[in-house]
Amino acid sequence: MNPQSTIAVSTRNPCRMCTPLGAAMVFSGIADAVPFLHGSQGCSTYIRRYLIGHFREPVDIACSNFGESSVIFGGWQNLHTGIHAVIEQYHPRLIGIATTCLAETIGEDIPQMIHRLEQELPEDGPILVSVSTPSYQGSHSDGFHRAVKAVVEKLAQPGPAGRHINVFSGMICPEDIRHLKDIFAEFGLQATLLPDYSDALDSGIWNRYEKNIESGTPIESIRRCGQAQATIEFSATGDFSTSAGETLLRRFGTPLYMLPLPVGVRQCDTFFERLSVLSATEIPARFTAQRSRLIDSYVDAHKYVFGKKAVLYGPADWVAALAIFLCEIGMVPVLCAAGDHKGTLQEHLREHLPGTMDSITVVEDTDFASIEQMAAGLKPDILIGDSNGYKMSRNLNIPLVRLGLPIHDRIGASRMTAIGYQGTQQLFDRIVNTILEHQQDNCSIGYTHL
Amino acid sequence: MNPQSTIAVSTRNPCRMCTPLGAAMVFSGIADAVPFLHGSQGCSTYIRRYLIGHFREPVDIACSNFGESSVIFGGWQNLHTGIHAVIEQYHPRLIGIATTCLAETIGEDIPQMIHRLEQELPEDGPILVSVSTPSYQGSHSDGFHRAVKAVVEKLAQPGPAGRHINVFSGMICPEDIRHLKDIFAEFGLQATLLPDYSDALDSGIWNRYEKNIESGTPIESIRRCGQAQATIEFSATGDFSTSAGETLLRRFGTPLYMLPLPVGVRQCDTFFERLSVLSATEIPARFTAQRSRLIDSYVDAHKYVFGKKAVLYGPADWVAALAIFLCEIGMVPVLCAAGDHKGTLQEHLREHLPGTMDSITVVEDTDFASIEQMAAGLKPDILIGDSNGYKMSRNLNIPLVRLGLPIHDRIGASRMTAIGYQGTQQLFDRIVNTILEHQQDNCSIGYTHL
Amino acid sequence: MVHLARHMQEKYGIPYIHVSYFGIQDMSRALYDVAEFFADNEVLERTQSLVRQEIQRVMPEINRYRQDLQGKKAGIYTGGAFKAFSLVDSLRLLGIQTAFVGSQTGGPEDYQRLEAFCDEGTIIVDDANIMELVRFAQETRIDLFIGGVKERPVAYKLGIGFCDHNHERKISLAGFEGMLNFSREVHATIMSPVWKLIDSRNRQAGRN
Amino acid sequence: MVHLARHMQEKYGIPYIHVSYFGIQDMSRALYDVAEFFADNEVLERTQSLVRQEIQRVMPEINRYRQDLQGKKAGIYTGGAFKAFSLVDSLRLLGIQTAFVGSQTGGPEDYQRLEAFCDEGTIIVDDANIMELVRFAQETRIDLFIGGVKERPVAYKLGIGFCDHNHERKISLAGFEGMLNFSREVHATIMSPVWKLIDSRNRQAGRN
Repeated sequence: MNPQSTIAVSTRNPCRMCTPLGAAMVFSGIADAVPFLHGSQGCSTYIRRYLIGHFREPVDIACSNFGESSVIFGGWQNLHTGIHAVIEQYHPRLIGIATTCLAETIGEDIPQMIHRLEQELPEDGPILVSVSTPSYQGSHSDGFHRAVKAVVEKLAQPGPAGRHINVFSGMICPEDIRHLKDIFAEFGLQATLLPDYSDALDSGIWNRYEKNIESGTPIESIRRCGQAQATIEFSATGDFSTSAGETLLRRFGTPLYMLPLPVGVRQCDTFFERLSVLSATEIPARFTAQRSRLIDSYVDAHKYVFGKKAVLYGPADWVAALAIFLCEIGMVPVLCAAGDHKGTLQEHLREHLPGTMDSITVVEDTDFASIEQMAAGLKPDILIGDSNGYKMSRNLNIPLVRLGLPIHDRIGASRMTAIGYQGTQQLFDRIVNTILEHQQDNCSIGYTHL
Repeated sequence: MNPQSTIAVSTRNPCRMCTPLGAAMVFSGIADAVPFLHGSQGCSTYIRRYLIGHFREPVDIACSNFGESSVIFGGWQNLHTGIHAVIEQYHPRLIGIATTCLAETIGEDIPQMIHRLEQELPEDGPILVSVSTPSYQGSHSDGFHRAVKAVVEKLAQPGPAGRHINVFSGMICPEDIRHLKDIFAEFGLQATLLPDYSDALDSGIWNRYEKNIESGTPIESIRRCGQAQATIEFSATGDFSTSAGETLLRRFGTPLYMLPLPVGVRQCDTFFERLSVLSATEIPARFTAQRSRLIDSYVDAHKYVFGKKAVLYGPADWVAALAIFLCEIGMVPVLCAAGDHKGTLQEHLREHLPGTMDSITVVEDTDFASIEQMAAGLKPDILIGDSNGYKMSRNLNIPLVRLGLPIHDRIGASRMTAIGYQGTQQLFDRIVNTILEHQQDNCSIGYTHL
Repeated sequence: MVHLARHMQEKYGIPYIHVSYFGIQDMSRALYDVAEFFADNEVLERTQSLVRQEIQRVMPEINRYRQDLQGKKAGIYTGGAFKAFSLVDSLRLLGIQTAFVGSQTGGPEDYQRLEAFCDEGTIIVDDANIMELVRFAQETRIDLFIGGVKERPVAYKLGIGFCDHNHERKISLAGFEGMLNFSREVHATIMSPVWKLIDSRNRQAGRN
Repeated sequence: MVHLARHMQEKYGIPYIHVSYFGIQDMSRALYDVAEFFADNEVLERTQSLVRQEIQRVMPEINRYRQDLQGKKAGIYTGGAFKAFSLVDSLRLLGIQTAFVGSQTGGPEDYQRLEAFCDEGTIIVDDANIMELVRFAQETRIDLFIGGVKERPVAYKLGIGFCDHNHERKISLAGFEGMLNFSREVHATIMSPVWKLIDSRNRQAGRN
């Protein structure tokens, strides 16, 4: 018995962001909605600061600004005042209330408070949606999924069946959202993407100061989620507890397709073939051409990546999708490190990567101190994950391909795509060229032709 | 008087490729056409090898395979045999014959040989187009433009005026060609892009072995160039001697718009506004949104690039367009080095960059030995050009953003875009992130947030 | 910090003086104050010599920037009011006029002092929200906004240069070298040509 | 090269021997030939010891690759015929069968020797053009093509692994270390999973 195994080790440099951050992203991506944190002002400042650093866009997050007395007497008064202030300032149609550690720890009864608020608000007042997101329970990715589920639970209505498709993409970058919308349009499918922060968190230059809450998924579309032809939800880990698609399946019988994130040829094929079935049309030529060129580029570069070892870190859904993509191109994801905890990552990879699991270490609920320690022993050729891995990259002299959130030491986080054949192409090129650059720059003779 | 100024200095590491290479690219981008070099086999091997290294695609270039006797008695017999072999093997509709140094030096009378060949070929035999491309006269870029002009001179026919637009883009990457086609389609404009090697030099995986000559600009479309509404030709240096648009203007009165390469907001604006006028429609929302987000990203990154010094090298047209783009974002193109010789680069930049020429050195017809020597003194922050600058980049420890041809030490040369708001966005991100990466990696404390 | 110093004085008798290290004026004053505290001629002389050297070192570059920046306008919004004085002063050295200045936590006394310290016409702002700041910024047509990191994207969206002053900065603003850093950054953000691209099509008012 | 050596022998009486450094067999043979030339027992012993050490060093890794590669098929097309022998031999060491082999400049004698050297059923190709090579490659369903850099993209387009042998290589193929390099590269290109993506939709014949 290892005596150390019973000692609780504190988290050192967590490989995840706070849970309400994900919820705030979701509420930012709903039209006429305002994200609202129930807790102290530091939490909203921290989250705004990270979202601003990543997206480089104005981000508005309201807060109930807990003080000492709120902690003692409860936050009802602050919530009440805050909600009314938000209504006065923004005239929103929805307020998305995410709780913080503090609010959850003192045991705030949010459903009851929402009920009280709803009773006093006028008929045409904003919809109030709440989601429980203490950071000691889950990651920013969990907060994201839970917020989508909370919105759908509150809003989705029964009604006559339509042809539209619900798309719960999980946390992807704005350019990937735009690409998804293009894909559905090209298939002739009407899609409700929830959330859609492709404008709110990646807008162009403004003509005048805006409150920046108009863009995003329309509330009417969310109401009609229960009448959709089907739901597509990107999730590799099959976590029903945070699945909005599960809510719709259970309540309205809406068929649910839980697909892996469409990264890499095979995972994209699964997605595109599903769209082909749902739309009863062939896959449009534009995408088959992208697919063919993507495979052509795989072939062109296959010797540069074969057997190359990668360390992946981030949310489990992303780590799973990336690991399967890397194996498809001949790389070995020697360490698959999820910052969140699903408990299913190992099993999912074993199922999709039979026979290669011997060379793959899977960990969940880990931190950067552990990842770096393991990575040092595994001697990988590349790291793939968010900017928080830069310190490790520098310590180990292993190049880092930035993907995920936060990315605060490069520009264009909103455009670091991975979704679809097109996004995969960009990611693939970045991975291969990062490997080539490192080899070339560290080669004593300096290759000029490769 | 500097006595050295009278001493002829030999070229050391030329900053250009051979002239017929450009011509071969043009003929590769015409449907059912085969490029044919009149000269010795080494020339076609060299050019194939460079094009293969850059595009990572099969490249077929026929050759008249000069031997010792051809040099003494002339290459007629070889040309004759070669052309007939090409006809038998490929059944082409056009053969594009580019001369080499050797053929030109021994004074081959190509027009007369073409005439003889045409007389003996059957009615439905291939069209023969020839272009004079000795490498002691011009660069690959000149060879490219001259071949376009030669094709247009041979094929364009008078006829009833149409609404279509001729587009002579010069040497741009396949993805940029596809983007140009998308742009014209979105404006509802029918365009003849000459050449169009977006498939021939960037195809997907094949189902079966192909001769790979079917794709490209249709010969019928080239015939109708003289009946177009207008010609758009990308050229910053206004060189009429290699302008196919000039041929059409002179012969058929086709209005000619010689525009800079659409790189950067302003040069793109000029292009998009022209298309708006030609199509009598508003600029589509997709592009105004791209423009707005591009400017937004300029703003987000403006402090990272302000005053940063760049050394640019490559063909004059590209150097000109890039210099103007860099000034637009606040960088200083301290050295603008053209490998070819137009004689107009300095003047063009002076006209477009008034007041900043004091800090810009302009050279034409230069080589890498000279560029490196100058660059060492100028202490730039970044180099922009093809892979042949890697040695300089390594020697001077200045990062290189790869653009142009050849790019043989990275994958995806076909996708390194620069054209339109979309291509500019990709180029801009690459430039900024290369600067940030170099700063971060060379910073003793290692920035994590920027 | 002042609280801590006062406490140490009361409890242990350690004297303190109140200085600002931001801006050439304040930095020089701070050095002299320290030197004067010790009332030692040699220290004073060495301090004078140091200040002279440093000013000679940094002023040529600062003067070059001033040529570009003369007549530009700025808005300042800080956490505490104390920093605002140094910023107004440093901008003045660069030829930049402060169009409005305010803080989140300043008291009436601070604002009176600020009003006296600033040029005539400078608007003094007390605890404004972002929409009010935007209104001031647009009405006064400033070229530069100095605020916290979270105001940055709003300034950028509106086509206004920006410099942050808060604790997350990587490049120091303190001391003579800090003044150079500040000048470079202010110069870069105001003189960047990217704003022209916004003016040309998007900006409403006739600002150029 | 042989021309030069012969000339030097004729003119200066410098003897020469003809060796290949490519492949374990040839490399060992070359070392022994040199040792035997000097007819010195000590040299011979040291050579034997070196060859034994080197083979012990490289074979475990090569054996690992052979486990994956056993039964795969290759096509070879070289400039001169000489190199072809070494390649057939090296592939054999990796368990790979040569389905066809040819060269641009080989003579009748070379081809006779090649035929004898290769396994039964190996097609001997004389000066083929690319279309003929493609036909052979598809008919014999090879997993690997060994040719010059310019054949690479054609092999790739058809979904066939590739290894080049010409002068532009950056990674050496000569000697024992070169055999390791060769084995790694052949293993990488044949075992890469990317080919499966071509099979699944695009490849006509039932090759898997």
